[in-house]
Amino acid sequence: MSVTFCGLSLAHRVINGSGTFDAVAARTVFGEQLERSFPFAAYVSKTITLRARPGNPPPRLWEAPGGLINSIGLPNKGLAGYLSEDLPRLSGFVAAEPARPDDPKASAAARERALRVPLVTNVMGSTADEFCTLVDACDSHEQIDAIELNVSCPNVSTGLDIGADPTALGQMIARVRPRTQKPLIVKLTPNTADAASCAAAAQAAGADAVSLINTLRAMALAPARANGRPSPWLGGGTGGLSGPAVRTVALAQVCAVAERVEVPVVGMGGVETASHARDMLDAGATLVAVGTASFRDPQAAARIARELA
Amino acid sequence: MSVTFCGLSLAHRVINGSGTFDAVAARTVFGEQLERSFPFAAYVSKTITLRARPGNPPPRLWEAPGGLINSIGLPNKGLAGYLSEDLPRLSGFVAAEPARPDDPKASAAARERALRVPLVTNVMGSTADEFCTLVDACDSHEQIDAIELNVSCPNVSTGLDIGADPTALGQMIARVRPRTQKPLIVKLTPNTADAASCAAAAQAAGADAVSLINTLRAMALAPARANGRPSPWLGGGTGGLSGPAVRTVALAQVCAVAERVEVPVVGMGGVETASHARDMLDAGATLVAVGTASFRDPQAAARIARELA
Amino acid sequence: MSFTPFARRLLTVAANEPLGAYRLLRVNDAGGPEPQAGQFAMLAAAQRWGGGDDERPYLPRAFSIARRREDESHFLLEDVGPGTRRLCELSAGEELWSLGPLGRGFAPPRDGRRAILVGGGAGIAPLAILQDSLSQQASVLVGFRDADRVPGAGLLRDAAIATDDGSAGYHGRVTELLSEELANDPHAEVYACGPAAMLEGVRAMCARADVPGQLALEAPMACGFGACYGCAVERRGGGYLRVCVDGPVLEAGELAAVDAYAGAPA
Amino acid sequence: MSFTPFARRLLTVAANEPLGAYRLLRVNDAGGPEPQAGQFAMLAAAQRWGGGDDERPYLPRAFSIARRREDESHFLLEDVGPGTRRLCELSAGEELWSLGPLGRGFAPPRDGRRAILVGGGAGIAPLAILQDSLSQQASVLVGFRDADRVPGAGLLRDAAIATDDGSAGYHGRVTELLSEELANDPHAEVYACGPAAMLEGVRAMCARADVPGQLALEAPMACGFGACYGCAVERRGGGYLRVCVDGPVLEAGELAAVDAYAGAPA
Ligand SMILES: Cc1cc2nc3c(=O)[nH]c(=O)nc-3n(C[C@H](O)[C@H](O)[C@H](O)COP(=O)(O)OP(=O)(O)OC[C@H]3O[C@@H](n4cnc5c(N)ncnc54)[C@H](O)[C@@H]3O)c2cc1C
Ligand SMILES: Cc1cc2nc3c(=O)[nH]c(=O)nc-3n(C[C@H](O)[C@H](O)[C@H](O)COP(=O)(O)OP(=O)(O)OC[C@H]3O[C@@H](n4cnc5c(N)ncnc54)[C@H](O)[C@@H]3O)c2cc1C
Ligand SMILES: Cc1cc2nc3c(=O)[nH]c(=O)nc-3n(C[C@H](O)[C@H](O)[C@H](O)COP(=O)(O)O)c2cc1C
Ligand SMILES: Cc1cc2nc3c(=O)[nH]c(=O)nc-3n(C[C@H](O)[C@H](O)[C@H](O)COP(=O)(O)O)c2cc1C
Ligand code: FES
Ligand code: FES
Repeated sequence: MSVTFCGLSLAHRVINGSGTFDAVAARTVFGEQLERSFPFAAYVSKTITLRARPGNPPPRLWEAPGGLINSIGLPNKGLAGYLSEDLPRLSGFVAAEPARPDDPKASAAARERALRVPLVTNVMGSTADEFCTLVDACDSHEQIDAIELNVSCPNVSTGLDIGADPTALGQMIARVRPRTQKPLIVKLTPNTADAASCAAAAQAAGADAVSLINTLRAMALAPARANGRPSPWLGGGTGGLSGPAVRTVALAQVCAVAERVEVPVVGMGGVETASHARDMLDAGATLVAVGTASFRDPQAAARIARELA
Repeated sequence: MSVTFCGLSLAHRVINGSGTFDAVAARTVFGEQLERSFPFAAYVSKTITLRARPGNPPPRLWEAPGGLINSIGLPNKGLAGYLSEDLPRLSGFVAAEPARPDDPKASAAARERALRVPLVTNVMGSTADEFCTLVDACDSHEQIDAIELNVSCPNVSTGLDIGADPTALGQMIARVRPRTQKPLIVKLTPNTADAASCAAAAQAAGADAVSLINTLRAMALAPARANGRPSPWLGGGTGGLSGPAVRTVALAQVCAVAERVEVPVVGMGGVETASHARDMLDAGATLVAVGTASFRDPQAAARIARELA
Repeated sequence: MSFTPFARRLLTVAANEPLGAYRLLRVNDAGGPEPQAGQFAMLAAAQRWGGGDDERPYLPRAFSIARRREDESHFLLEDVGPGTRRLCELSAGEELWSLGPLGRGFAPPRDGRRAILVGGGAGIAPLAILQDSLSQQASVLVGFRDADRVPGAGLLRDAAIATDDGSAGYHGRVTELLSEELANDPHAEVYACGPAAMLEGVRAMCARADVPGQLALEAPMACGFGACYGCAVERRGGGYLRVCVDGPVLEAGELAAVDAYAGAPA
Repeated sequence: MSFTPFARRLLTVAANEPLGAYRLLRVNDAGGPEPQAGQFAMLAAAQRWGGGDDERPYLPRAFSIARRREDESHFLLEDVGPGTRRLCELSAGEELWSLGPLGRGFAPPRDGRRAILVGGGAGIAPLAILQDSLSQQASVLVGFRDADRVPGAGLLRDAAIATDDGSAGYHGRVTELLSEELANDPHAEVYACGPAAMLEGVRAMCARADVPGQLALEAPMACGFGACYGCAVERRGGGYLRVCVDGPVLEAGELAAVDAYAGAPA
């Protein structure tokens, strides 16, 4: 029951959301267990930018009803650091095809075939040129199987996210598309009037898949007002909401997008159980990504994959 | 500590969200208690349309983590029915100015001054002409103190909400503005890339205030799949998410809008406690509206007003 | 008609007892308002309402007032999801919020008709208080899925019992018992509460036999007092009724058909 | 170094005892992994995690492992919000999820230095298991807000006590006791855990006295295993460290200053 996604062979339908699982750190914490039974069928890196970023000042987290606001600020080692330090440590992971207990014909071996975990590198540029440089680098590194474009980056002229405007989005993707044969996944922003039009623009410009939702723009004020003046809790001012609180919003957007485009859709947002994942698949997604739920339970994705089988 | 909002005198800063409290039904259920101590400082009617609407087929509700999706479908008697049947039953409500227990100088009488509850009529048209007709009728009924424009209505040419597009929104409001001197409140949609630009367009076209957030577009699939086929749970297909789940999204939008416009802002979305209300006020709102929280506790707004005092 | 107190009241659980597969939740309610038979209350645990499956419940839940004793109100609960589960686990001394009594209850039988009470599953709850309030002897017909649920009938006197699986009483549907009763003597008025399919059966039967029927409906509710318009059921001739303020007890003749969502847990 | 089990474990509460204003949560953990002193676990009640104030908690919460006994792991809890409240109310037999042990713990003293353990409030927890694990006799200095919290010191042997309000022990800050200790004999290594202001005092004092310090930090955490990047504290010289994987025990010299969010509840 392995799955094909953009020409890649996956052990099952559950992958991680970018920025919600650091396989390098997890390898240090959990050791070889992680390599032998990687919970995700593909591994999506956190967002890599051209230059290194320290991330936002703390606090970076706020717990919301049924969810989490984060204002992490895309800390990363920059493209060069990622390629030289992280990439070599991101191979050798295998994901077990989940056993289907009710299928007596499948031998245990066949049911538990271990599959290499493809690597998706998520990148964000602040200009189309930066996106090109990032994609070129990913293209030339064999170990990278697919590229996810994080388009929740402000458009310098309008201040809005590039991904929120179908025209700007299409133009950017059209610039990048000719530079690689590798699958291009466009990670849409949900902070838009019309995710389906953005997805259609991405598809028209050559995207091989779209993924959604990214986090909803959100904010919290500090509970104790320093000097009596209200101030944002998060070091970054505003942040992004994820987790169960956004699940029904995500499902609506995934459904609208899947109805509009032909390319495969990676559905995410608040998925915590197999039943939530099944909703995403029923709404038209090909793969499901798990983000915030992994924080509560690092085996959440593996559990979901098993229950979906 | 009564409050002035668009020239109206309010007993406190807490009003209801349109469509979340039916004063006519509540009068029947709760009797005179409701008239004597109306929980809201102003009463906002549910959305009135030109022609009567039955509303959406059931089911109309889905409980989400920390919230609720509704797909009510704006049932209402239509303008004529509203004016003839409901309007006469919407007067006589008084709201007590909440006592401020720590102010020894204020006499009990002064602290508990009862104020008439101004009536805000919320209207939605499917065209600018319809909006004009609705506003004209409200203008000519003395009992209506202010008009709220629900602009979460699809634009016939783009299919998107009029309220999601600053240009379309500004044009519609500019048509309506000259027809009344009464305060015009524009109820913004949160399903947009940029609520602040929509608010700015509303202000530029002459709005006296803006209110937000309306519900976030959301969806649920039926848990038991009829004939194995996935189908939406809600009779209306998709619905709108409200309640605590949206609170941090609402706060971010209220803050962004209040920073951009001069006109007063009515902040709402998931407000359940005085601390949530204070966050809205600190983010720049002049009034706070309570919606879903009234379903859990019909005295939620009164409690919040008391604790804010 | 008396009005509903315009505030939730914080009540204390007196006892929470198993009644077969159901729980009988007894709540201290001395001095509380007197319900009409067929009215309901919106209940929510005061602590930890939430944090169950799918991070629910959030909204309060509607329950028929099953019995009113001098000091107590009683509710019959069936655990079907996170809200009922939380209420089912409350123990004596714990608190819950109650808004009510709400809605329009049952009216007395018309034209000297005899009352036939027809209940299915947890839908027997409002029939108990109805039986207490009727001045006449009524026929009581109740149906359950299986014998595990039959102890629920203990809330009623002299009830004829049917089970879907034949594990107790008559093997079949309670509507079959009703059909016999009506055949024997059609000068009756039917009072029914139960799963949607049962209510729809009763409605159709009343229509055919030209017998008045009062159906206590259920619907997904957010507020219980007419605020949300969420509890709509289709009205015969078009448009919708709000179960919480127009019902929960509705004339069978007012309804087009009983929608699949408008009944008690089967 | 041994790895953390790659799965939450469902453990049963053995006891939950008051320790002054704190609770000592004892969890059955026979056969569980052996923590290093200073490591922590991410805990969440198995039932009703959620439904508290503001519909929280949602994420698990980090707690220092305070003691490891053959059959049990012990945690010291202070009720400061919805997550700690839920854990504080668990009773024997109830279950909780535990992921851990996580993070980098304390290292033994360098160059034959004597150990000084400095704790503030609930921050004394990791010092208890540290004292158990040290081969040498250590000086133990603990500060509390008031006498209600002093029973927490029962986790430690021979502790000198300070309270902010003078209601027990030395009237003043525990850092004043540390300052005396260091003045008497600076050939020491300081191990500290407590509120941010205390940690910052200790950090600055270590820097001035040129004494090595190991600070056990706290930070808002979502995951505890390096996944979310939420637990950042500023590193001396720029950039950030993740408290959960680079710490929670960090060299005093690695830090620019201890951020206001990076300490234990005061
Ligand atoms: C007037 C009235 C009187 C009632 N009297 C009684 C009574 O006396 N005794 C009794 O046991 N019950 C009674 N009920 C029914 C009771 O209110 C429901 O069983 C209860 O609300 C279910 O809540 P839950 O959280 O346990 O289950 P839910 O999970 O809410 O499940 C109940 C049903 O709702 C649907 N559902 C599932 N998930 C969701 C979701 N996320 N949002 C919305 N719907 C969902 C499904 O169809 C499911 O079967 C009454 C209802 C009404 C309206
Ligand atoms: C490594 C480590 C070890 C620890 N060891 C212990 C220990 O042994 N014993 C112990 O008692 N505690 C310990 N803590 C602290 C403990 O994890 C916190 O007290 C706990 O997470 C608080 O959760 P809460 O829900 O009870 O309180 P919260 O409501 O989360 O409040 C805690 C603080 O967070 C802030 N806050 C308020 N609301 C929010 C919100 N919505 N989102 C985010 N932040 C908010 C406020 O500043 C508040 O004071 C440790 C923490 C770490 C990181
Ligand atoms: C802490 C955190 C960090 C994230 N970092 C990134 C990121 O670097 N790049 C990205 O495209 N999305 C990022 N996301 C968004 C997630 O990939 C995902 O789209 C979103 O969280 C919704 O899924 P969830 O509800 O399952 O978490 C991040 C989310 C969280 C919670
Ligand atoms: C059941 C329901 C019905 C609503 N009906 C309307 C409506 O008729 N017109 C309108 O402008 N907003 C309507 N709203 C939106 C609310 O006024 C409010 O903007 C939104 O619910 C967010 O606030 P809350 O989280 O406090 O509920 C409705 C919301 C709910 C939950
Ligand atoms: S339950 Fe809200 S209107 Fe009936
Ligand atoms: S708590 Fe998630 S990275 Fe440290």
